[in-house]
Formats: sequence, structure tokens, C-alpha cells
Amino acid sequence: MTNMIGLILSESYLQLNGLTDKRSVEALPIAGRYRLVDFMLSNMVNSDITSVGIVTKTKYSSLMDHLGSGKEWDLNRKNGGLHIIPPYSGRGIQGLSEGTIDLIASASSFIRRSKEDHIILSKGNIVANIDLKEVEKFHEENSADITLVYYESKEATNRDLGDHIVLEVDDNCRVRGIEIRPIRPKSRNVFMNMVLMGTGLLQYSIDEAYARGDRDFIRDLLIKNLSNLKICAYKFEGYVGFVHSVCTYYSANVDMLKEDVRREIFNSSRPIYTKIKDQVPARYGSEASVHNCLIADGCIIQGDVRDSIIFRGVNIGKNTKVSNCIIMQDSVIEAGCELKHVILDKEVTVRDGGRLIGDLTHPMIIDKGEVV
Amino acid sequence: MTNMIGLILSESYLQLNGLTDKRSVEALPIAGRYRLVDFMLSNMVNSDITSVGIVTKTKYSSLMDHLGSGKEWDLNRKNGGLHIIPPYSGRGIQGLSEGTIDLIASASSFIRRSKEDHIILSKGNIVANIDLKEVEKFHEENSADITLVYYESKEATNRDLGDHIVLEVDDNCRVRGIEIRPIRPKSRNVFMNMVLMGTGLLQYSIDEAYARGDRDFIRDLLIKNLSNLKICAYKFEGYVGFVHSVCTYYSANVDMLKEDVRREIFNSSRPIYTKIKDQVPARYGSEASVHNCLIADGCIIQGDVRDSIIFRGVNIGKNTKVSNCIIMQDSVIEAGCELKHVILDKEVTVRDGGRLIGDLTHPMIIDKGEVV
Amino acid sequence: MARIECVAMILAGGQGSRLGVLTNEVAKPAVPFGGKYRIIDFPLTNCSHSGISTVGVLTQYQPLDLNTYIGNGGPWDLDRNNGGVYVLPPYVSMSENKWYKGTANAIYHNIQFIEKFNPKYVLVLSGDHIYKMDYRKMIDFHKEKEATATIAVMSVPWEEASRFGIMDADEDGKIIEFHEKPENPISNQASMGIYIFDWENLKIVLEEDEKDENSSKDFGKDIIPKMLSNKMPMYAYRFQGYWKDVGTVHSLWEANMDIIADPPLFNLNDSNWRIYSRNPIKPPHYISNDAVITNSCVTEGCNIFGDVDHCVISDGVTIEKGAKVRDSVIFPNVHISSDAVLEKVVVGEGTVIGKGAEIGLESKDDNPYASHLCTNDIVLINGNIKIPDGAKIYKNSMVRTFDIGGGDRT
Amino acid sequence: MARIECVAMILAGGQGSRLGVLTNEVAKPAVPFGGKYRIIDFPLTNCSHSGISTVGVLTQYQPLDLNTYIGNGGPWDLDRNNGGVYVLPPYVSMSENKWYKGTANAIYHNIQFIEKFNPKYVLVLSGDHIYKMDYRKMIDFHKEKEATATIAVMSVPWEEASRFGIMDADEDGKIIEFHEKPENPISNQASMGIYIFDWENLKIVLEEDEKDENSSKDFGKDIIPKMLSNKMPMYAYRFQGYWKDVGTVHSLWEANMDIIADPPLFNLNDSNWRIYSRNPIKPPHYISNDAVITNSCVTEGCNIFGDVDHCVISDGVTIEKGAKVRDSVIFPNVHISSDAVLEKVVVGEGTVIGKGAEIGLESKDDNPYASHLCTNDIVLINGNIKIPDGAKIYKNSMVRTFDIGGGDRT
Repeated sequence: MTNMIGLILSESYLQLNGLTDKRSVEALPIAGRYRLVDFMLSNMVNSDITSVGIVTKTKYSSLMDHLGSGKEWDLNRKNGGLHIIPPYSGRGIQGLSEGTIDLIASASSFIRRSKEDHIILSKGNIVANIDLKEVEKFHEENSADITLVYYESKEATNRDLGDHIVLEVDDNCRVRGIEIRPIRPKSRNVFMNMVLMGTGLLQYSIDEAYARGDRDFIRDLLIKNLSNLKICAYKFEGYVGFVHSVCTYYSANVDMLKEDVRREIFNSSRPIYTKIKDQVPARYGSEASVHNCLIADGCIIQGDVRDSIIFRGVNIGKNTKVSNCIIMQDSVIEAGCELKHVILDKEVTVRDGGRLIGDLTHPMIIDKGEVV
Repeated sequence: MTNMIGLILSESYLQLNGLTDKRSVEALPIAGRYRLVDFMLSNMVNSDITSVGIVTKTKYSSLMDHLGSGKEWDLNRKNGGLHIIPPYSGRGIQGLSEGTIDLIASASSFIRRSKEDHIILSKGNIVANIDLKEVEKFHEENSADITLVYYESKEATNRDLGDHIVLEVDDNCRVRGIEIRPIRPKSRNVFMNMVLMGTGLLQYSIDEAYARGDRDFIRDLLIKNLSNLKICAYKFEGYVGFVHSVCTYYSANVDMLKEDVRREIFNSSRPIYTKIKDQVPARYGSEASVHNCLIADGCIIQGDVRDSIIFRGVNIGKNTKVSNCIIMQDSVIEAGCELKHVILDKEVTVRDGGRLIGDLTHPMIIDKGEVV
Repeated sequence: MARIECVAMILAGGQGSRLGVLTNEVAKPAVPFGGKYRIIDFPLTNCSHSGISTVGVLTQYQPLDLNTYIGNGGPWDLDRNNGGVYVLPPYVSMSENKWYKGTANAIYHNIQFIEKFNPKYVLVLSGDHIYKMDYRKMIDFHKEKEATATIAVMSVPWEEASRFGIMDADEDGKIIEFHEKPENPISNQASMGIYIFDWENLKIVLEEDEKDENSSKDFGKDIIPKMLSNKMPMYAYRFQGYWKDVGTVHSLWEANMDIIADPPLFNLNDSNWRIYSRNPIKPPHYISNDAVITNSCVTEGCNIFGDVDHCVISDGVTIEKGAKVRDSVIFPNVHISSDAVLEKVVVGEGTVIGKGAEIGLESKDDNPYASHLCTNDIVLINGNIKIPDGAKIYKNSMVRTFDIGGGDRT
Repeated sequence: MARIECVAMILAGGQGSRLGVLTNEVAKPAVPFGGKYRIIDFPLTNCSHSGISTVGVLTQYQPLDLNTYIGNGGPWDLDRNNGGVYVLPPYVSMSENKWYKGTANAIYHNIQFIEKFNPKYVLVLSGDHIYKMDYRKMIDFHKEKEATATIAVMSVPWEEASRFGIMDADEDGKIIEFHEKPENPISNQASMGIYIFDWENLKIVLEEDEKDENSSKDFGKDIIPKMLSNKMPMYAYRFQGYWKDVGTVHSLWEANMDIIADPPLFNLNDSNWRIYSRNPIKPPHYISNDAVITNSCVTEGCNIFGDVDHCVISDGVTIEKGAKVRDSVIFPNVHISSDAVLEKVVVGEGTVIGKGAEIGLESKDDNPYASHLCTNDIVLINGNIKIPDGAKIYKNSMVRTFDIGGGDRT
């Protein structure tokens, strides 16, 4: 049993070309049968959190369709459960609210109604399997006011780190500095956009920040309070996949072809839940040849498929070669095609003999429902 | 088993003073524990309809909170179930759509996905317990293209009828004329805003109307087609309460104090479903004196209450007199008060000794959450 | 599958014969209580509010009503994907074909069920107690004490102590002695029949006990003494608050009266601890112009035209004009006709009381319906029967079916 | 409560002894099928798609797995407020204490359950048939014919007709004669064990039959002949499509092979008639660089490194590098180690096949695992066992536990 509630803040600034034209980044299909938000939501549920708010901003109808009443995450509850919080439910703000503090403020009544002592704030665009109860334990053992979760990115270049928030952490796990998208990062500790703190402290801080007109959670609430509050950092040791660009989306997908990553992420004692579709098992034809692929239910595979992620209900015809691709739900690739480094969005049809070749650094994206 | 789907079109033009400031008319609390839409929704469910769309327009968050996943109406289903259709899901219409045809067009994909042959279109602001299977049977027996449901309003004055749509019906149940808010009505047959027709015919008609730029279902689809289509009328013989003004809202409530109306409306073989609140039974104190009242669970009654409708969780103090009132959920009337012809919205507090006297023709309305 | 920390097992198997005709057709836990509840609502609600979402209900008598009442567990928020509520009757195993012998045997036969969820703790509850309790606090206490078993106890009057399992514990709460229904109680700390066990240890003791031919397979009589003699650390968790065993007609009636006392001895109207139940689908109740209603609770679907004082009226009850009902508990869908007079009566579900019937009259010696199950002047009327117009029934009666000539003694 | 038009009762009580070790631990209806289904998914899915939302599942053997598998009925859209799915084991009634005697007796003991919903029709189904059927059409037929009972029938090869209940019907479908497993069948129209009855009439016949001491309390043997001799109008409803009784190891294997035939003899991939099941919470399956996979179906949570041809692979199965698996049905969570060779094998849930084991070798005379339950060269391996590295198992074997020295004959 736990003493936390969860709040997932929708990312609204991220644009992944056509992939996010009609959906928010949290609703991106990933790893064959999931949506990106499933990972963070499952982390919360697996940490016995029974009350989760998701603050949405724009293009949320795809996310709402996916989440429904929260049944698949066991969050269709009388007490607590899943709350999709539209941005306009804040204190009479007109139009869409801006900035993280506004997003959190939209969730004020959700936060105020909860009886739990702690809240986990998180973005929904991360692939990781993390036990948040461990974070809570760390938070309590360190008597922290705020705990930030990070991982050490050993291979990251300075340029990679420039996309992130980087933490300076001392030997006592205390945060000494926070750099936002640094040019010359002082450490390789990448903040995972997960914050654990007291619900009361959050509520108070947001009220104050709101009154002052502050808008930015990191700058105005964390950096300014580095010395006033005890801000600690919890180091996460597992796999982390951030999705904030087409390239990181592609790599977070193909990372699932690695056995160790798959074993960790789909840890059976902390499973990743998603919407059930009642698809039949995948079928392989007599001429199928499949190598190093993740393949979901409902597929019919008759061709040659390599190093790819194939979502539910995909149909790949005879004499077709698919390699290094991400093929989303219900797409059809007819006979005699060749696809390499391509991302097909949902319900795309590639007609007989079609040929699409992208590049690893620039995968070709075909928008939902297109016929090629 | 039935062959119908249901579509409830939200009323957006109706204004009932403060009562509809923050909710649509369908979300109005009524009869002690219901919302107005519960009646039409229950009619559909009790007629074995398992797929219901509700086209909303504005101020729908109160309606969505009430309906949730549709569990209480047994409409949380894998196939069909409850669909709340926002107005913007239509064919790329910007902003809010206008006119009934636009509302129906918003539901195009809901209608197209259904496999049932018939659709019941209805507004959600009517109190009645009607077996729609009987309407379907009538429709089939008469080989009608469209069936309209009406009742004969014997006591209605011409002025009353001027608020309605009036039908001229011949001896073969065929509609010969339709008058919209007539000044000199030709009959007393009041259209109940319920239409049964083929889903295919509706889809076709809406497509055509849309192409022509028609906006009004009654004028453009019914009146214009009186001779081309076989439009029949089914006469409903039971109680009908229309809610389109504060006065009709008040009278639809107090009609429930009549035993025959109550018995018909809350017919146990066709029950009216609503959201479950797990309230305790109502408690009566030693000085309570209650006469001709409908009283919901969770109330604590210590005063003198007459000819009133008392919603869930209301508290009425000692030496307080309440008569001819509608007291909505969780309102508190402290000791020594006097209230007559008053409508208290939810969570109103009337302090010790408060006195509020309205008139039957103009009940006083106190807005939600006010303290008097 | 994620591990479940604690599984609750509700012992709902008793035949409840002390409740007389009330348990003819339904299992004791399905008996109505407090106007819109059933007895089983209380442990189920406690589980739900305590965050325990995996619950087994062990039953063997009349499971049908209980089964359909509990259904998918939705009303108690127990319709979970992993876990939820299960009704567990005995089943034919390959080797044997028996009913549950005792409370411990019932758990023993469901070891496989519990193992499925691989819990750390098992909470054993009784299906016939009325109380509100946050089991989380008791689990926290159990963890803090590193106990093998924790037993909830409460103070009872010394003179009643010999009716209970009595605990002697040290200052820290560690149990030193335990005696089931002792003649000379050494303390007044009585077991409430609520146990938390480490599953690993409980399983071992259950398996041992099953082999013991002299054991009656009961928690109080066998398992607890065995654990104590095995020197397993056991603690007493003190509970303060309302708790009542409603195993007799009088205690059931009394517990109902407790909720309408002013102020209530047992408060159901607590927005932080709503009692969940399968709500009937009925409109608000109607109180007519002629009715007089005081000191009572009334719920949905009732129509009151008569005179009601100090009663618990369940859903769908009609009380006609001129009827007078006092100090009574009326179960769902009862119809009390005009001018009937009832005093201290418990009326079973769906029964019709005829016009001018008088029930609860001063005792007379040759009362044909007298029953040792009905004490303290209470009359118990069976469900789904008809009491004829003008019938007279005396105090301390139990009426199975009304016979003009006489009655049935029990 | 709104009246329910039709209640379905699924007879899931059989011990399924012809399925050998597969039904040691689970009831027959809970046996896996087709990669991600259980046998019971088929009648439950048919009910759901046919708009029948009140379903009783009558069971007595090993109800636990079935109970937890069915749970709240959500996966089949049967978690309804009024109705839904109920698992109904036998219970202790006040007067008797018995298990279900025959199929009709099982329904008889649940008359009270059915009465709760006050249905017009009762649909009686079997829990061990694989098929897709819209019962609505059969109910419409029943109504149209104003029948008392309607029995679904299909054409079977004449030579097999004597294994079935055989119907002789007139042109209109009215049944003239019925013979249970006749030696000389008069037609090839066989009963599929799917009945629709008018509840009112069925109840009367069930109550009469219960009193008949010579009756075996079976639908085919007693109820149908009785109704026929009572001149109640009974009709045969002709079904066309795939239907298979999977009561034997060979028929279970064959039905699995039917779904991977090209084109499939039984098509599960129908978006208008999705087969519902309690889906495992597992990721998509992984096919490695070294794997070869053809003519097979594979589902979530599998990791395939070996060589698979013409197999049905259930969820969570691992097949290591170098292993060769052909014409086999692999149940959930089986692990097949490197270089093992399997041909025409049904492997029970959770079993581990050791490295280089060879299963399905050409028969030899003194095969210690030979079993009359395993015919047509099929080998059946029990669930949750370990087959050691290098083990050799011959065709037509059933392995309960593997013993280096020998085996167990059944």
C-alpha cells in the first residue's frame, strides 16, 4: 500500500512531424501494442497508486479514446481512479493555460481532494519501468522536501544532454544545481521529469507561484528553492527511453529488440498495461521469413521482415521485404514491396510493388490512413 | 432484443435562469435523485438499446461527470455502449456547429458504425417512461419511413401549445401537417421530439441536407417530405413532462408527488437509472413533521416539510418550515427558517432564521453554493 | 502478475440458525440491515476503504443470493482486473468430496486460491459483524510488531467475557494467553474474530492442523492456541469503536436500533467511510399528507401513509394509512396494511401484514408462536408470507407461516 | 428489475477425463485453445455477440481456475448490472447435500437462479465446443416456429452418426424422432448439444424428471425424449459452419490445427465476431535472428529463437535456438530448450522441455508412456513438469511425470 497520488502533465510543445499532427506525444503508438503514456501510467499503478490525474492540453481526444474509463489500468474506481483534467478547469482561466505551473494549477481540485501525503509529478513521454515505492522510501529516508528522479547517461554527448535538464548531485544525494538544456553540462545526470513531494507543499507552492505570476516549475519552484528546501535526487539504474523527437521515437522502439531491455521493461511483476483489443494471435504463412522483430497479435506475415516493430493487425504480403521499420496498427503492405527505415502510421496501405526507403537518421514517415 | 440505436441531441438554446448557467438542461437535477437525461437514457436502455450517442454542445462537463463510463445504465460496453459526442467531431467544422442537422452530422461516425436498422432520435429534456420497442413495432407494422412520437394534451391552452411542435395526424396514423410553435394550433397533438427512422435513411437524408446547406431537421427534413415519405405518428398515452422553462421544471418536479404519476414513471419493470451515490437512508428527528414530500437518501429532517422535493443529502433543521420547494443535493437549511416556493440549487446554505418566499408562478432560485 | 500485499478471506459460511426464519432462504451475510444494507456490506466496505481489493467470500449455505448480491463486486469498488471479490463455495477435488468443517478448514481448502495472489498477509474476517474499521492501521501494527499473527480485540463487560475468546497480553500487546470462551476470564479483552496472519506461517499451521484428527479446524479453538504453543509472536490490536455480532434476533434488532438512536450509537452517515451496497433502483421515498414519521430512518422506494416512530424501514416498503409501527425493523418490500399495529417486530422481506393485524401484544401463556430465538419481547415474522387481516401475534414469537388455528414451535 | 428475455446456462461440469492430464488441475472449459483462448471463451463470446448477457456457468470440478478466469466477466462484456456471468457450483441446501447428477439435474438445482431473472427462454449450452454461432438467429427461429424446444443440429458423416443424438425432422424442421447414440441412425442430423427451451415448460419437465427415479437426469437421454413423448412442439435448427467437440486429445489437437490450415478451416480473425478472452498482460512476441517460423500462429510474450513449423504457440512460450517444433500445440509459458525436437506434441502449461529432448519418436513396442487417450501419433505432456535433457518419448504417449526408468500407464 502506498501514500501517493500521481499526476501526469501532458507535453504540448513537442512536435514529431506528422506523428503528432492529430495526437499528443503521450498518445504515440510504441513498441508494437502500447501508447507512450502506458509506461508512466503502469509505473504508477504498479506502485499501488490508485488515484492518477492526467492534465491534458490539446489534441487529447486520441488519448481519451485510449484511456477510456481507465479499466485496463484498474483505475475505474469509486474512490480515486483516473481523472482526465482538461486545462480549462483551473480557476476561471480563459483559453488554454500556459506553463507547467498553470497545468498543475488546473489539477488543484484533484490534488486537494486526495488524502495521500505524497504526489508524483511526471511527464508522459518516457519509456521506463520504475518502482516508485522505492522513490517514496528514498524520499522518506532522506527526509527530503522534494525528490527528483534522474539517471546517469554514460554515453550521452554534450549535444545529447543539451536536450535535457541536468542535475548536480552531491554525495548526500542532495541536488546542488539544476541546468536547463545546458551547452556545457556539469554532469551526466539527466533529470527524468519525475518529482516526488508532499501534496501540501505542492499545493502551497503552486498557490504562491500563481500569486506571483510565476509560470515555470523548474526555474521558479526548484532552482529558486535549492537552498531553502531539501531537494534530493534519486538515481534510477534501469533503461530510460525519452521520446522527444522522431529519432528518439525510432530508437525507443528499436531498443525493444534488445533482450535485456525487453526483459527489464516488460518485467512480469510490474507489467505494462494497455488497451485490450481482442486480436487473434499473429499468423505466419508458408513463405514467411522473420528475423529480429517484435510482432504483435492480429498480424498476418507472409513476407520477409527484419529488425522491425510490427503493431497489431498489420498485414505483410508475399515477396515483400520490410527492414528497420515501424509499422503501426492495421497497416497493410501488399505483395512485392520493399520498405526500409520507414515509419508507417496507422491504417496506411502500401500497394503491390511499392518501394519506400528512408534513412536511419531520417526515417520516412507516412501519415495515418494514407495509400501509397 | 432490439434493432435500434439511440441518439440524444443536447438542447442548447434553453435557458432556465441560474439553473442552466453552468450545466446543460439535460444535466438538471430532478425528482430528488435524478438528472433530466436519466429518463430518456433509461427509456432507451429499458428498450434493450445497447448503443447510445449523446451529442453535446456546450457546458457538458456536468453531464459528463454524471454519465461517467455509463456503468449505472449498463452502457459501459465493448460493443456499442455510451458515446458522448462532442460537436467538433463532425467533418472538420470549425467551432460549435449550429442547428439540429449539424448536431446529427457530428454523430455520423457513430451512426455509420452501428449495425442496427433503426435509430431513435430524441431530445434529453423530457420526463416520461416510454417503451420504445412498442414504437418500433408500430413503425414496422405501418411500414413507415419515419415515425414521430406524440401525445394528446387535452388541457393545454393554445398558448401552451405555442411552445411546442404540433402534428396533424389522419385516421391511418399518418402525419398530414406539422406546425412549429403555432399561434392557432390545428390539433392538440404535441410532438415529443422523438423520431424513429432507418439508420440508412437518416444517414442519407443528413448527407443530402448537408450538401444543400439545410440546417433544420423539422423544416427541411420532415415538413418538406410529408408527401414523399411515409411519416407516421405513434400516440403515447402516458405521463409527459417537458422541461423548457423554470415553470415547467417546477411542475415536472411536483408532478412526482402524484401517486399515479410516480407509479407510472418509476415502473419497476422499466426502472429509471441514475448515478449511485451510496447515501445512507434518510433520518427523521423527534420533531420532524413531513407531509406530501418526496425525500431522497442521505437527508436529515428535523423540521416541518410540506409539498416539496428534497434531494440527496439535504439537512433541514429544527423549527424550520419548508413548503412547495425544490431543495437540491447537499443544501442545508438551518434552524428556524421559512422557505416557500423556492428552488435551492446544490450546496446552498440558508442560515438560522432565514426567510425566502417566492411565488408559484415565479419560484425564487438560489444559485449553487450560495450562502443566504 | 503483480504481487498482492494482503488477501482478505471472509468467513460467511455459518448457517445462522439462531436468526431463525431470517436465514431460511438466504445466507446470514445476506440478511438485510440498517434499511439499505446487507450484513456482508460491512466487511466488504471495510476492505474497500482499507485498500484491500482481493477478497474471498467463503460460503456454503444458500450461496445463490449471496452470489448474485455480490455479483462482479462493483458496488464495493472490488471489480478489479487483478484481484477483486470471489465467492468460494466448496468444490469436488479429485480425492475428496466434503463441505468445510471449521473456519480453519474453509481457509485450508482455499490455499490454492490464496496462493494465486502470493500475498504477504492474509486477513481473516467474519461475515456477520457490524463495524467500521480501517484494516490498514491493523496491518501497520502487525508489521511494526513483526508479528506472525495479530488479533483485533476490544474491551467487553466482564460479565460477558466468558462468551468470547479472551486474550491476555503484555504492555506491548504481545499475547501471553488465549482462552476460547473461558469460565473464569483472566481479562476482558475479547477477540473480535479479525485476524491478520503472515501467509507463509499460516499455511504451515493450517496444513499441520488439517492432519490433526483431534482438531475441530477452528481458528479460535485450534489455530490460535497452536501458534501460541509454537511460540510464534502474536499480538493483540486494540480496537475502539462500535462493533456488534448480529448473530441473534435480539442483537440484530438492537444493532438496528443503535443507528436510529439520537445521537446514533453507530453512525453510518460518514462521507469519508460510506457504506457501500448494491443499491436498489428505486425513486426517493414518499411521505404522504397523513403520515407521521419520527425518530426513524427510511430509504428509497418507500411509500409512507401511516404512523411510524423509532423504526428502520428498508427499501420498497409501503405502510398504509392508519397503520402504527413502533420500535420495529421492516425489511425490503414489506407491505403493512391499514390500521395494523406493530411493536418491536422484525418483518422479513416481502411479507404482507393484513389490515388491523396486531403484532407484539402482551404475552399470553399459550402463545402458539413462542420461540426461544425471540427474546426481549421481539416478534420475528418470516419473509414472503401473508399475515391475515386482524391477526393477533404476541411478544416473543417467531412466525414461519401464520395458521389461524395455531403455530409452529421452534 | 427488468425482465431478461433469455438466460444462457453453460454446462461446464464434466470432469473431462478423456483429456487425460490436461484436466488434472483445471476444469475442461479452462483448457487453453488456439494460442490465447480457453475453451469456455467460445460459448461466452457467442453469448456476448448474441446479446445474451445473463449467463450461468455450471461447474463442479476444479472450479477455482474457472472462477478466477471468468472473474467479473469483463473480458466478454458480461460485467452487467442486471445479469452478467455467474459461476454456479453445487451448494448445501437445507434438505440435501449432493453434487449435480446429470446435465438436467444441474439445471434443476439452479431453477432458483434462473427464476431470479424471470426469462422467457433458456439457452442450454455445452462448455466444451469450439464454434461461432449467433444464437439470436436460433431464438428467432424458435419464436417463429412457436416451439417448446429447439435443438441445433448439423450434418455429420453417416458413419459417425451413431456417436451423436440423431434427429429425424419433417420438412418444416419439426422433430419427429430423436435417438441418443443410435446403433442404426435414421438420419445424419446430429444434435450439437445446444438447446433453446421455453422456460415455463422446461421447468415443469425438469421437476417431473427429478422425481423419476429411473431417469439419469440428462438432456439428451431423458428430457428431450420426455418432451417428445409429451407431444410438445420441438424443432431442429440447422447450423452450417465449423463446430467441434474437443473432448479428446486428438480432437483438441485437430481443432488447433484447423485454425492454422491455409486457408484456415476455422477463422478466428473476424472483426465482426472477435473471440473474447482474458488477455495476458504481455508484450508483443519476439522472433530472433536465428528463428525460422512458418505456417504457425504465435501470440504475446513469446520469444522464438528456434525452428517452428505448423504449430499453435500460446502466450509466454520460449523456444530456444536449435529447437525444432512441428505440428504441435504448445500451451502457455512452456519453455523448450535448445536442440529439443518435438513432433505432434501437446505440451501442458508451464512445462520445461530439456535440451536435446526428442518427443514424438517412432513408436516402439514397450513404450512405457503409451496411453489409450493418445491416438493418431500424438504425444501429450503434462503441465508444470520438467522433461530432462536428452529424454526420448515415443508417439501415442501421455507423460504425467517423466521417470528415467519408465512411465505410468493410463
